[in-house]
Formats: sequence, C-alpha cells, structure tokens
Amino acid sequence: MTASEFDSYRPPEPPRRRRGSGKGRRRAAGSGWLRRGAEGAREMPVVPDAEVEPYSSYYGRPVVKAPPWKKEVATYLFLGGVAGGSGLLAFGAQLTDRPVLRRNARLSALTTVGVGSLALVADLGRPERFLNMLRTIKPTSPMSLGSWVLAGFGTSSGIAAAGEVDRLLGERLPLGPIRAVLHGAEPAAGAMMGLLGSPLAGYTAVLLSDTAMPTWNAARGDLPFLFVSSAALAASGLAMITTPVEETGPAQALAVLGVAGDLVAEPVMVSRMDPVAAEPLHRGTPGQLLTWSKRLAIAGGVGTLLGGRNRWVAAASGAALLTSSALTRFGVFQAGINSAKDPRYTIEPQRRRLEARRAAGQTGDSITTAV
Amino acid sequence: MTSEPVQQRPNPTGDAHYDHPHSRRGFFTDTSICIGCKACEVACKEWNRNPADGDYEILGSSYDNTGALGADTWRHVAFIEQDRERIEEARESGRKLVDLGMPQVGPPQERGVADGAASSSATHTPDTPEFRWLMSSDVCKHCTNAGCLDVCPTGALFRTEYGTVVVQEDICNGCGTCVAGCPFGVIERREDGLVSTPAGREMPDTVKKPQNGVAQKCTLCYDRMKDDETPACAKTCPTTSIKYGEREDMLAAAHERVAQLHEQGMTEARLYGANPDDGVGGTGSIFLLLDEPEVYGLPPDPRVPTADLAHTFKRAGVAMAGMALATATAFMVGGRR
Amino acid sequence: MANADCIVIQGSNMAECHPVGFQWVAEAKARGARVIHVDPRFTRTSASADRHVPIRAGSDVVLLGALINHVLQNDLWFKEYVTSYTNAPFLISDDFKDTEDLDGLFSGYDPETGHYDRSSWAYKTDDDAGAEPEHGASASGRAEGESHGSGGPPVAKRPMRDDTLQDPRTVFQILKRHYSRYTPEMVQETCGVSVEDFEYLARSITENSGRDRTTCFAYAVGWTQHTLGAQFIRTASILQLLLGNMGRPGGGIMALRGHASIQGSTDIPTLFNILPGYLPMPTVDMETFQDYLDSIASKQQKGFWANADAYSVSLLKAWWGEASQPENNWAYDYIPRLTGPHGTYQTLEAMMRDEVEGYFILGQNPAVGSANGRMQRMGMSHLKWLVVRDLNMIESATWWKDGPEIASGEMRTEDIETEVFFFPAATHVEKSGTFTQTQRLLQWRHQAVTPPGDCQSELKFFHDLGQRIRAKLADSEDPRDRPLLDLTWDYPLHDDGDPSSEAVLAEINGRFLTGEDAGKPLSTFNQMKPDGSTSGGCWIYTGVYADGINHAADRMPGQEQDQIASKWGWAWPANRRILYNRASADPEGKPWSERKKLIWWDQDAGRWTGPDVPDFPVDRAPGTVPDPDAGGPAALAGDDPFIMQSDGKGWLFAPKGMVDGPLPAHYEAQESPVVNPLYPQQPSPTRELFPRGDNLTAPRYGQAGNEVYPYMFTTYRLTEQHTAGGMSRWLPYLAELQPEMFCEISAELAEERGLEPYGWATLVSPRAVIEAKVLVTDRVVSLDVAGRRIHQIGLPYHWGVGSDAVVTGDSANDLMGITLDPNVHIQESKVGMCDIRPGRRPRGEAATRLVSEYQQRAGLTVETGNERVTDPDLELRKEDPS
Amino acid sequence: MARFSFLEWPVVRQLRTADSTARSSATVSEHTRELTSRNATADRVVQSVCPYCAVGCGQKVYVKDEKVIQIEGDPDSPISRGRLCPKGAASEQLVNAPGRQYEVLYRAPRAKDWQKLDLEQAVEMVADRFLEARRNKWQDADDKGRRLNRTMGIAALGGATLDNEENYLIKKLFTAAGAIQIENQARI
Repeated sequence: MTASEFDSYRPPEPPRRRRGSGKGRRRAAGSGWLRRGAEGAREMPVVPDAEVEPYSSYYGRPVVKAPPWKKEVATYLFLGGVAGGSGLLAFGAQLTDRPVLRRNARLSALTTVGVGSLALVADLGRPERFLNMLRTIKPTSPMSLGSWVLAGFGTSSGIAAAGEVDRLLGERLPLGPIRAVLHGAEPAAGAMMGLLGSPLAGYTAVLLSDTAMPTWNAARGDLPFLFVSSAALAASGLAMITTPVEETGPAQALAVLGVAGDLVAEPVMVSRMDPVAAEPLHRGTPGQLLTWSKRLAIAGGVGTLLGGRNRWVAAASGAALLTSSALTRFGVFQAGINSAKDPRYTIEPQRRRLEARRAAGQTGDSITTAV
Repeated sequence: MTSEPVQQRPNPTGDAHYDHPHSRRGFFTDTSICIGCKACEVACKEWNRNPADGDYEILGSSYDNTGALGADTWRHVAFIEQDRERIEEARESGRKLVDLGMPQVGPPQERGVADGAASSSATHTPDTPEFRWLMSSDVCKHCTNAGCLDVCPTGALFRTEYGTVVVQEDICNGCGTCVAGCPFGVIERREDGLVSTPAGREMPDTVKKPQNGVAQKCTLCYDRMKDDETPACAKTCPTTSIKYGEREDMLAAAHERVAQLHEQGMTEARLYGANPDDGVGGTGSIFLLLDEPEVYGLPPDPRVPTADLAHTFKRAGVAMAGMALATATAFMVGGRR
Repeated sequence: MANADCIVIQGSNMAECHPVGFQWVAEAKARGARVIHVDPRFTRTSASADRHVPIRAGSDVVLLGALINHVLQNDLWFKEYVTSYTNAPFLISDDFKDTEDLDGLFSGYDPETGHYDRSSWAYKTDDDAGAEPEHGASASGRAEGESHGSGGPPVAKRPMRDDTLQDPRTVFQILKRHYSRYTPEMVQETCGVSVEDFEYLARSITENSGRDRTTCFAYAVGWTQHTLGAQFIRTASILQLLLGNMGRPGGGIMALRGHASIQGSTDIPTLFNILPGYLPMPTVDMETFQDYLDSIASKQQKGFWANADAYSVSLLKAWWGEASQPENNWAYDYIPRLTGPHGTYQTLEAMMRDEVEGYFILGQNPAVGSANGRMQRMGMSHLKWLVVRDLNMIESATWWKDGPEIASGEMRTEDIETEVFFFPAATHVEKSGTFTQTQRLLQWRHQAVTPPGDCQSELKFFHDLGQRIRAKLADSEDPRDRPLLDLTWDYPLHDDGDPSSEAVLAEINGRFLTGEDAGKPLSTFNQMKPDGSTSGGCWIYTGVYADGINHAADRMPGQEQDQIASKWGWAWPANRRILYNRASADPEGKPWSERKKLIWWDQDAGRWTGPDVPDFPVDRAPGTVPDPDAGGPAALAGDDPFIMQSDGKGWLFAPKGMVDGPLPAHYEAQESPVVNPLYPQQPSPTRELFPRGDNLTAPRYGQAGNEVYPYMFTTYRLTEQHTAGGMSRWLPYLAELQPEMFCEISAELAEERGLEPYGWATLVSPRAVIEAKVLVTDRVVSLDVAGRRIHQIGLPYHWGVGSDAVVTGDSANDLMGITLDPNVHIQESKVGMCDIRPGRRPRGEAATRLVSEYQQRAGLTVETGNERVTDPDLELRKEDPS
Repeated sequence: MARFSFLEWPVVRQLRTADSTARSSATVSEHTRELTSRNATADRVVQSVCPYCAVGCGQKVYVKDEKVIQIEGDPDSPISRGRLCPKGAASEQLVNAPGRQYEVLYRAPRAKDWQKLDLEQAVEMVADRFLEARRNKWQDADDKGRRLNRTMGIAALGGATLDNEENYLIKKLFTAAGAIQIENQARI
C-alpha cells in the first residue's frame, strides 16, 4: 500500500489473517449479540491437551445462555447462607439457653434474610411481581422450593426477632394482647428457624447446579457440601463478631467444622468434575476469589482455634470467615456465569461424555441420530 | 400410544392433564432445503411484535446479523461457509453415525428403508463440492423434558395442551432461572425491548409495547394454534424447509427425508432431536442437519438439568443434615468448653 | 417451471431475489430436476443448486454461444422443431456479412454515428427485391427493441428457404459459422469456466431437452444490465429454440423482475418510447397516421400485429373520445413526437443543461438506485421544482440537505434553488388496483383501509392534478391545450373522493362504442376495429374486464384448480399462461410426448385443446396453408406457433428488431479487465455513450492507466433488502438483517490488499469513492481469465447516504458509470472497474480529492474508453470491398 | 395483580387437580386461557398482492378498527401458496412503518429544512408549476418544421411499484400535456 494523506482515516492495522474461518472470531465487547446478557470480553481459553478433539462452534458464540443475574444474586447466595447458619445457631442457643447468642443470631438471621430477599427482588426483571414466587409449589424447581423455604424462614425469623426486639426495648412496644401471642409463638418460630436453616443454606447449591451452566452443573453432587460448609463458617463468623466469647463456644466449634468441610469439599468437588467444566473455577476473577476464600478460611479457622477466647481475635477471625464465605459464593457464581460464555465449556464436556458412552456401547441415547 | 415401551416415556400432551388435550405439535426444520432468506425471522417478529435487536451492525458471521436466538429473535438463521475438507469431515462423521447402529425408533417398516439407504450409501457417494454454504433456521426445541419449564418457580412457563412450552408473560417475574435452565440457550430475559431508529421515532400504536423484564422465547405461535392456524414461520417459509404439524408426522417426515438423503449418498445428513431416549426426551422441534450440531451452535449432548435433580436433592439432603448435625455437635462440643 | 427437468439459472440470484418463486425450482429439484447456477458469486441460489459454475461477469454470450456451438457441432438440436418452428431454413440476403468476416462487426456499420444500416440483414426473397424500406431506422431505431417489445417488427413476407439447411446462406449455416469459434477452450479463456464445468452444463441441458424432457432458463437483471443485455437474452433464446424448449411446459426463458409491477409498467408504460400495449410513440418523421401504422406492421404480414391499426385507433378513442374522429386521424396529432431517445439518462443530461424544470419521482429512489448517483443528485439540483412521492423520506427527497455532495462541499444547501415537494403515498393495501407480475398475470388488490393522513394513491394525485390543470386551462384557445381539454378524464369517484380504479381498468379493457353492444366491455382484442367503433386503452389487456367482470380479481383457490390455474387472476394476452404454446405440439398437432403435453389438436372437435388457453387461432388445423394474399392472424399457417412474430417462426437470426446485430456476438463491457479474445472489436460498437467529465471510464486493458483501477466489481441485491431501500431500509425488521453496506471479496484479494475481515474498505472508481465493510469469503472466487488472475468484488446496492432511514450507507451505484444497451437503454450496472484499499473513505473535500487523484494517475479524459471502434484496421477494410 | 381467589391459586389448583407438579393446566392464567389469534379478531380480511418483487405473491390483509393488524401469505394463491419472503413478511411493518411520512412537506428554494404544507395548496402549486414548465419549454416543431407538439420542461421517473391503472393515468396525462420524458425502473 502506498502511504497517502488518507491513511489517518484508517484504523491501526491488526496482524493479517487469511480468511476468517469463524473459529475464535468474535466481535469487540459492547456491540450486538454479546451485549445481550454477556458482560464484556473474557480471556480466550488455550486449547489444553491434545487428546481432546478440536471442537468447532458457531463463530465462537455461546451455546447456552448465562442467566441475567447480577451481583445481587451472588450477594443473596452469601447472605442466605449466613441467615441459614444463624438460624441453626439461634435454635441451638435457644435450646442450650444462651440468650445473647440466641438474640444476636436471631437478629442476624432476620437482617441477612431480609437484605438477601431484597437483593433477590431487586434482581427480578419485574420486581413488582415477586409474590408470584409463591404461586406454585414446584418440586422440579429449586427456586420454587427455595422461595417457600425463604418465606418460611423469613416469617419465623421475623417472629423470633420481633420477640427479641421487644425484650430488648423493655417490652415498651405498644403490642397489647399481641405480645402474649408473639412470645408464645417464639419457641416454635425458633424451632422453625432451626429446621429451615440448613435447607436455606444449601438449596442455592441445588438451584445453581440444576441449570445448564457447565461449571455449576458439573459440580452438582458436591456443591451443596461446599455451600453448607461455607454457610456454617460464615454464620459462626458473624456470631463471633456480634457475641461475646462467653457464649460463642458452639459458634467457634461450628466455624472450625465449617472450615474443615469447606477445605475438603472443594477439592473433592473439583476432582469429580469434568476438567474442562471445572476450568472456570480456576481462571480469572473467580479463580482469585476462590483462592483468597481458602486463605481466609484457613486464617479464620486457625484464628478461631488459637485465639478464640480473645474477643478481638475471635471477631477478626469471624470477619475473615465471613469474607471467605462471600468470596466462595461470588467465585462460584461468577465461574458458572463465565462457563456459559465460552462454547468450549459446553461442547467439550458434552462431546467427551457422548464419546465415552459410545465407546462403552451405549449408543441409543444421542440427540443426533442417523435415522 | 399403545405399545409398552412408549408408555414409560413421558408424554408431554398426555401428562399435561388438560380436559381436552390435542396431539403434540412440532416443527421439522429440514436445513437441506433452507435458502437462508430469513422470512421466518421476519414473520416471527412481525406476528409476535418482537423488537428488532442489535445495533444495526454487521456481526461478522457471513450473512447472519442477528447472531443467536434470544428474547427478541425466536427464529434465527445460521450461515456457515465450509470448504471441501470440512464437507468431507461432515460426511465421514455422518457415516460413523450410521455405522453406530442407532436405536430402534419408529415402526420397523420404516427402518427397512433406512437400513437399505445406509448400506447403499457407499456405492452412491456423490461428488464432494469444493464449497458449501449451510443455512439453518434454529428455534426453541419445545423439549419433551424442558429445563426452562421445570425450573420456573412461578408457573409462568407451562406445558400447553399441544405439548409445547410457553411463557405466560403476565405471570413471569423475570427471575431468570429458566435462562440458565435451558440446555440450548434459547430462552432469554428481555432487557431492552424498544425499537430505536436514528430519529428516535415512536412506534405506531399497532405495535404493542413489548414486554420487558420477562423471559421470552418461541411459543410455537400458541395463540395462532388456538385458532388452528400454522405458526408464522412455517407458514411463510418459501421452500417448506420449516414444516409444522403433529409431531408424529414430523418425526415420520424426518425419518423419510434423512433416509432419502442417505440414499443419495449424503451421509452427512442426520436428525437432531428425534430420539426419545436422548437427554431431553426428544424435542418438539426436530432438525435435519448436514454437519455436527455444534457447527450450528447446537449442543452435541444436551441433558435437561432436572434429570439429575433427584440425585442432587439427595446429596443436598445429606449436606443439609450434615450441617444440622455439625451444629448439634458444635453445641455439644462448645457447650463443654 | 416446476415441470422442468433441468433449470439453468444464469444472471439471476433467484433464491435471494425471488425466494417464493424459488419454491418451484425447489419443487422441480425435489422431483429430480437438475439445477445449475451460473453466476460470478456463490450465492444462496448456488447453495441450493446441484452445481455452481463461477463465471466472469459480462461474459455470458461466450458461454451461451459455446453451448449453441456444442449443440450444432454435435448434432444435438431438436430437428423437427427447429425445421418447422424456427427461421433456421430461411435464407439471408447475399449482402449480409458476419462478424467472422468483419472482425467483430456486422455489415452495415457506420462508424460516424455508431449505428447499423440493417438492410443487409434481411431475408432473401424470391424476387430478391431485398427488404422493405425501413421506417425511421436512424431516428426511432435506437429504441426499437423496446418499441416492438412483444411483437416482431415487420419483415419481408415470402422469404426463400432451404429445408435441407445446407445452403450457406441459410440462417442455420450462418449461425453455425458465427459460433464456430465459441469453443469450450474459449469459454475457459474468457469466462473462467473450467472445461469440466462446461461439459457438465452442456451435458445437462442437452440430455434434458427433446420430446420427453425440457430445460428452462431463468435470468434477471444480471443479464439485462449490460451493454449487451438484450443480446444475452437473445443468445439464450437461440439455444432454447435449437433445443426445442420454447412454448413448452418446463421450458422457456423466465425473466425474474424486481418490482411488483415492472411488467405492468412496460405493458402500460411509464416509458418514453411506447404507448400502452407496446404501440410505439410516434417519431417526428411519422407525420401522418398512416406513416405511423406502416412503421408498426404491414397489413399483409402474419400474426396479430397486422391489426395494429385497430389497436391504435381504439387507444386514441379511449383517450380522446368524441374528439377522436376520422377527420382528425383519430386525434393522432394530439400525441407528441419523439426525436430520439428520451430515457432517464438523456433526461438527466437535459437537467444538467437546465432544460428540465420539473421532475416527478414516483416510488423510486434515483439518488441511490440509479447509476452514477452523484450525477443524479447534481442533476436534480438544476431543477426548478421536484415532486417526490413515496412512503418514506427517501434520499432522493433529502439530497439537498444530507446528500454526499453536501458533505463533500460540492453543493451547499443555501445555494440550491430547487423547490422540493414531498407527498406521502398510499401503500398497496390502501388502494385498489392491479399489479402485473413477471409472467404477465394481472392480479387485483382490494383496498383494505383508507390512506392515513395526507397519504394518497398515485391515481388520486394524478387525477386531481389533471383536473386542476384542465380547470386552469378551461378558457384556453391555444390549440396546444386541446389534447388536455379533450382528454377523457371523467372517472367516477368513490365516497372518499378517490377515482375508481375499476373504471380505469374498464377503460383499459375497452368497450364497444356503437352498435347494439354499445357501452359493453370488449371480450378480446380481436373485437377491436380501426373504424372508431371500439375503444380500449391497452389492447393486450382486453379481456381482463370481459362481460363487465373484473377477471384480475378472479380468485379460485389454487388447490381447486389444475396446475395452469387459469381462474386465478388474468394473464395477457387473452388469459394465456404459456406463450406460443402451439409449439408444445408437433407440426401435426400431437403432443411431442405424453409427459410434456400442454395443448394439442382435437381432430374430432376441430380445435386446439388442453389445460391452457391455446395461444393460436383455436380452429386453425395443423396442416393449414394460408391464402398467400392473407394478412394478420389469417395468414398464420398451421405450423406457425410464434404468432406475434411477423413470420410466425422463432427467430434464430433476427433480421430486424435488434439494432446491434442480428446474432449475438461477444463484446467486452465498457470497463473490462481483459482484451476481447474473439474479435478485435472490444466493446459493443453500438453502445450508447455518455462521454462527460462526471462520467469517466477506466482505460481498457492494455491501455495506460488501466492498472489504477485493477479490480472488477459487480452489483447485486440481497433477499433482505429491496432495490434502493425505500421500502426496506425504513423497516427495522429488514434493516437489522442486512444493516450495513459491504463488499464481498476473495481471500486472495484480501491478502493482496491487506483487507481485514469485517473491517472497512474504500473503493474508488473513475466516478466516485465509497466505503464498505469487508466480507472475505470463498463464495467469491478469483478467476483465471486470459492468462491473468481476475479479482471480482461483489457489491450490494441497497444503501444510500441520508439521515432518515433506519440504516444508511454508501451507495454502490455511485461507483457506476452510465453506458447503455442500445436496444433498450438499460445501463450497464453489473460490471465496472475500481480499486480497493483498507480503511474508511476520506470525508468532506478529501473524498473528491481522492477521486481526482486517481483520475489523474490513470490519465483519464472524456475520450478514455469511449472509442466506438477499437479495431485499428477497420478503416483499411472499409476500403476493401469497393 | 388481579383479584386473588383462593381456589384459583395455582398451589390449590395443583393440589386439587392431576397437574400436581404445576407444570401445565394448574398454572395457566386467565390471560393465557383467553388468548386467541390476532387474526381471529379481525373485522375483515382482504385479498391483496405483495408490493415488493414481480413474483406476485398473494397476501391476506387483516383489518381491525380500520387498521391493518396483520398481513400474511394467501394459501389460495397458485403462485405463492401462502408463502412470503422476508420482505413480503414485513409488509405489515411497511404499512405501519415507524418512519412513514403522513404529511406533505415543502422545501423552499435555498431553505435549510422542510416546512409543512397543506395538501390542497401543495397540489395547486404543483399544477401551476406544471403548466408553467410546460409553457416555458414547449416545442411546436423541429428545425425542419415537422410537428413536435411537446414540452421538454417536465419529466417523471417511476411506475414499477405502481398499479397499472395509475401508470395508465400518468401516461395519459403526460402524453396529453405533451410531456414525453417519462421513465421507470424497467430500465434501471
């Protein structure tokens, strides 16, 4: 090309490429299809081992669509876990007569479940229709069952927390005859919190893995263990912050158990996932989040074990644990979203399992047929 | 539906419990005769009043400028340019599929034809062209086991009396779970449903304001179906690449067509969604493809996520019990401290 | 078409431009027919064909000529059909000299005027008196191809013939010799079509022709938009006649046209050179009505054109009613006279010279859709006033404020004196009326709703305008105003004030004016009389309103009819669905085969019968030999199927009618990357030139400066858009499907020029510079032609520069120059030369500078590429014969 | 939200009907139940022909409240058998296009923008200009004195998208006015 005065109109020349076969070509972020539902550009995965057949795709476009969920949903995953764990702690405290822990855990449960629910509603496309969540009871829909759990837990923690607040304010609230009912219902509400606590903490794992998002789906058998562990350590962490050490013995114990569960559950989970589907857990932001979540979990766990009797060490450990749990939820959440955006994570595991079944002589269950 | 094995399989219309169920309806999209005119895309948008989407820019995928199925595009025509090498690969992968000895579907008489075709294919191999341009109109699969429908918490998604899967836009609250639940990436939440033109003009009143914030996808023209009309895309399709009818008939047509193509030596032809034993129990929209599904942006081995739900619930139950147990333990341990 | 055994689609992108018409190809294919697509690009049509044969744009005559040669050399022609139904056995005048003799010219060429004297192309007659004198050959001849649209021009009545076809002066032998050098090797060399592809094509069409089988050709603007356009179609007709595929089911040549009523607008023309029904507009030398009639047809010739007097008088009666009387030659002098071509490009030149004051643009977008867009817009700025009637605010209405010339500073809005009126038009559902589709079928559209706002139909607007004009002139004594004042203009009005389109259709159909049937509609044009007792606005449409019934509105569902579906709409002439269908039976009147029967002679009934309406006198027995003194339909012999031709035969050789040669010969396009390998004469010697500074031409291959514009480009349409976009770029649903202007190039060219896939490219032709997104694709192949690598660039032409449409972009037509086919004055917009470079085009003045920088580099002048005769030896040879 | 009725609450419906998992009949809303095809609500259906290319595909135009609510292929047409291409399928949008013009606009000489103009006045202005241009560029005879009877001051372009009846009136009026420069897309 001759240089001319019009060269200034040209865009900088990227390296030359022969004809675009489509493979790997994609548009810049922010335009066209990518803008719909996907967030910005993401790193190009390097094709790993040679054993995997080179996959083809339609212009590198996603096969499955990531849900339109934003940070609010990840926040709810975290807060729902904290609420569930707090419900269990409050019930335990209720049964073992630890009034401060009971009160604080109940109030924590109500706060987190409340804020979490608001976050969920805010993420709806039509927030004014949030009540439709209770339109049906669908056993096939973890979101439906979860909504009922959430509603039950929210109601019971509301009653229980209201009793605590009333006591806190010296029964000065103008409740009249309701007061007797409220206090009469408190133990049952507390029991309900205990009953629904672990479902609330764990159902979100089922919700995520009951999707076509490759990473979440591949983690389906083990993700609940990670989530309940994470919830346990987070709720304990919060209790260690809110409650004097005198009453947090059980919380500290639960924190340590939670950390142990968390540290075991994740590697086990990853080891049982398709290696390609697990990749997003280790790459980019989710990878960093999950790495730090482990570090903080260890730190919090060790802090609890070694310095749990000190109010400040306990609180710091609690904060570490809370943060760790948040990072776990955000990491897992983002990894799943990311896994939808690159067709490789959908296609390669599917091809592999299809080939494996065929190799095993199981040929009758393919969606592609020759006749 | 009298034979034994069929009864064990889900029957979308029968299982839907309507007072007056109809036979299951579906599409058969024969991509081998698609001319890529996109009439289906336009007719669909025009009927359903869906907004145009995108930024009016060339997307960089041959003549495809709508990109993919989504909240606003319920029919999407894919364009794939292939050279000789790729055509040969497709032919070979198809031949392998034939050789696998696929499952018994359909009555045995039909199988006879197909078998004959498969065995004679070797003798009839046609010239491989230097180049081909595949066009294929994609659409919601209306799965027998539909992920979107299963995971919907509100009941906005439902199985119609025609065995199809439809969103009720007056119910949906836009939770987005169905988007993640679809193994084909079909359904999407409509975020910005306004047609914008350079002059910023408003749409005339005949164009209804599109439903925003709710999940949207092909309804197989449920409203038209109620009045015995053909879905807009199938009605307009100039070459009958998109066929519509009772799903049983569509299935039969698909079997017949693939056998015919195999007889002509086109072993690259294959069906997608015709197998009731696949991961979604077969699809209401059956396709005839000329290459591997992923070439068209379709998953090679989709599986409805809820197929594993019982197992996941079991594992989750263990985990939840574990958590409760751990808490109990903690109180015992911590109490002694 | 669904009945064809082989379909060759050439010069048309049928699947893209006519998807619904393509269903019949798809159906034929499903029945086992072979479909071959010959086109420069691999399109959506190619994708659905059995084979795509890539060809260099503009070289179609070579390929078709080679097929003719193949058929003749290998004795594959349909002997009985050719001998009986074509002019193959006829002898041609001894004065005729072929291109083989004159290095690419036919006898009679005048290098001064660029016209042929066609007297030597006539049939040889008994008395050897030569042809009849020609009428206005030089004056009106330029539009002759069109003015004799469906009818043939008159020829000598009794040509000599040699049924053995051995005489070297027979059409057959002349044809054979003419195409003898059109070989497969020549095809490879010239068209870039491989010998293997050629043989496949030749085999396919010859194996699928004959008694039992038929081959069909389909073309569109890919053929017509060339300097050789009409000859492309002629070449295919010759081939189809030789193979016996004309007038038979699944045969023929199908024209695929782009506009709803493009056929109708030639039948009832908004064209300068014809009147309704292909009657010519009179030229200045046809001073008397008799002169005029003589120019159309002789009373003695065969076929239906012999009654042109009846058709003409009926037209004049329809227009001027009582004012049309024998004393004033039926008001013949009310019709203005032509002195030459007055087509849109000549009008454009006149605009530039400030000779045109007012311009109506009716549902068309010349600022985008016409060649040399810059010249179109500059031309409009010379007008005093401009009326644009359209649905949307098209670029032709807004060039004065947002056109490319405003951006480049060549024009300033505040300097433009032109008044512009924009009238909103009514859509097709807001008015009733007929469209004539591509197979001559008239279909009535019922009005669904009334037009909104100020929107009006053309019918209403022009009726209203006419009334106002007539009212303003009511008191005029000036004779020049008589035609307007005497005009029949009293159409009944509907309640909403719109004139009744049905009443207009009834006038077009015609009626009896006298006698007992006075006032009743005519049933057939045979009822028309030259004595003023009938009227009719368009004779070929007579019958559409027979018995007072609007047959265009006939709507018997297709499912309830046979394949001919004669009760759906109404086809001209006389509701015949397949023209010349007498040829579907053998000379004895029996179907050529059971498989391909359409009409046949029923001996017992004494008439032609079959599912279609016979396009032949229905009771004329196959063996009839007409009275030698008869004329008109009565002179047709029982084996003269081509009833509109003056000798009843299919023309392999056109003794009249074509102004650029009796046989198609290959010439290179005005802008071409190669030397014509067949003749020293490069481009068509009779092409219509517009040598102007704003319409420059790239140098021919071999001339200096040729390398400045090294690449061929060709323009085309896409399924998702409609011509200049007035009906598609304003529709979001269509706009989003093809949102941006692009060019299609091969990977090789992309490599050569460093063009990035889906990036921007700038294209520069001798006329303009435009920008486009780049689609690098294997669908465009670079061809080896004349020992060189030829790169072709594909350009869709739907976009225009403006601000109102949903999508806008540069217009490919800006690159185009104006050079016309001499027969029909259609511009050459399929081939041109340009350069391509990466990046967006310069803006403002810099754009104009870039174009002139290229022009200077190539050393372009007004003369470049505009030489009529390119053979340096021509002058010498002119001396030779004397 | 509509009035809440306990028995119609889908949770109750799923418990009292066979659709226990709430995936079909139990969850159908009132709106869904009453859904019908837009076409079924039309006041009338009119047969028409596609305005785009020359294939001449049949169309059915559905009209409600004097507005076009749908245009689709006419299955009775032996030409198109009910099918339409993308352009034909977009016909309804052509009629109800967001950018369609409904007003007469006028641009005065040297003006920078349009102004609105009354329809009657506009046609009147065009009629005046028509006659003036006709007069200004009138030719009675050529230089040899032969009759021409024409004006070169007025030209027209267009017709291939118009009806035969419209083209007929245009040709008739122009010819009577002596205006010969008239062309359409058939040559472009």
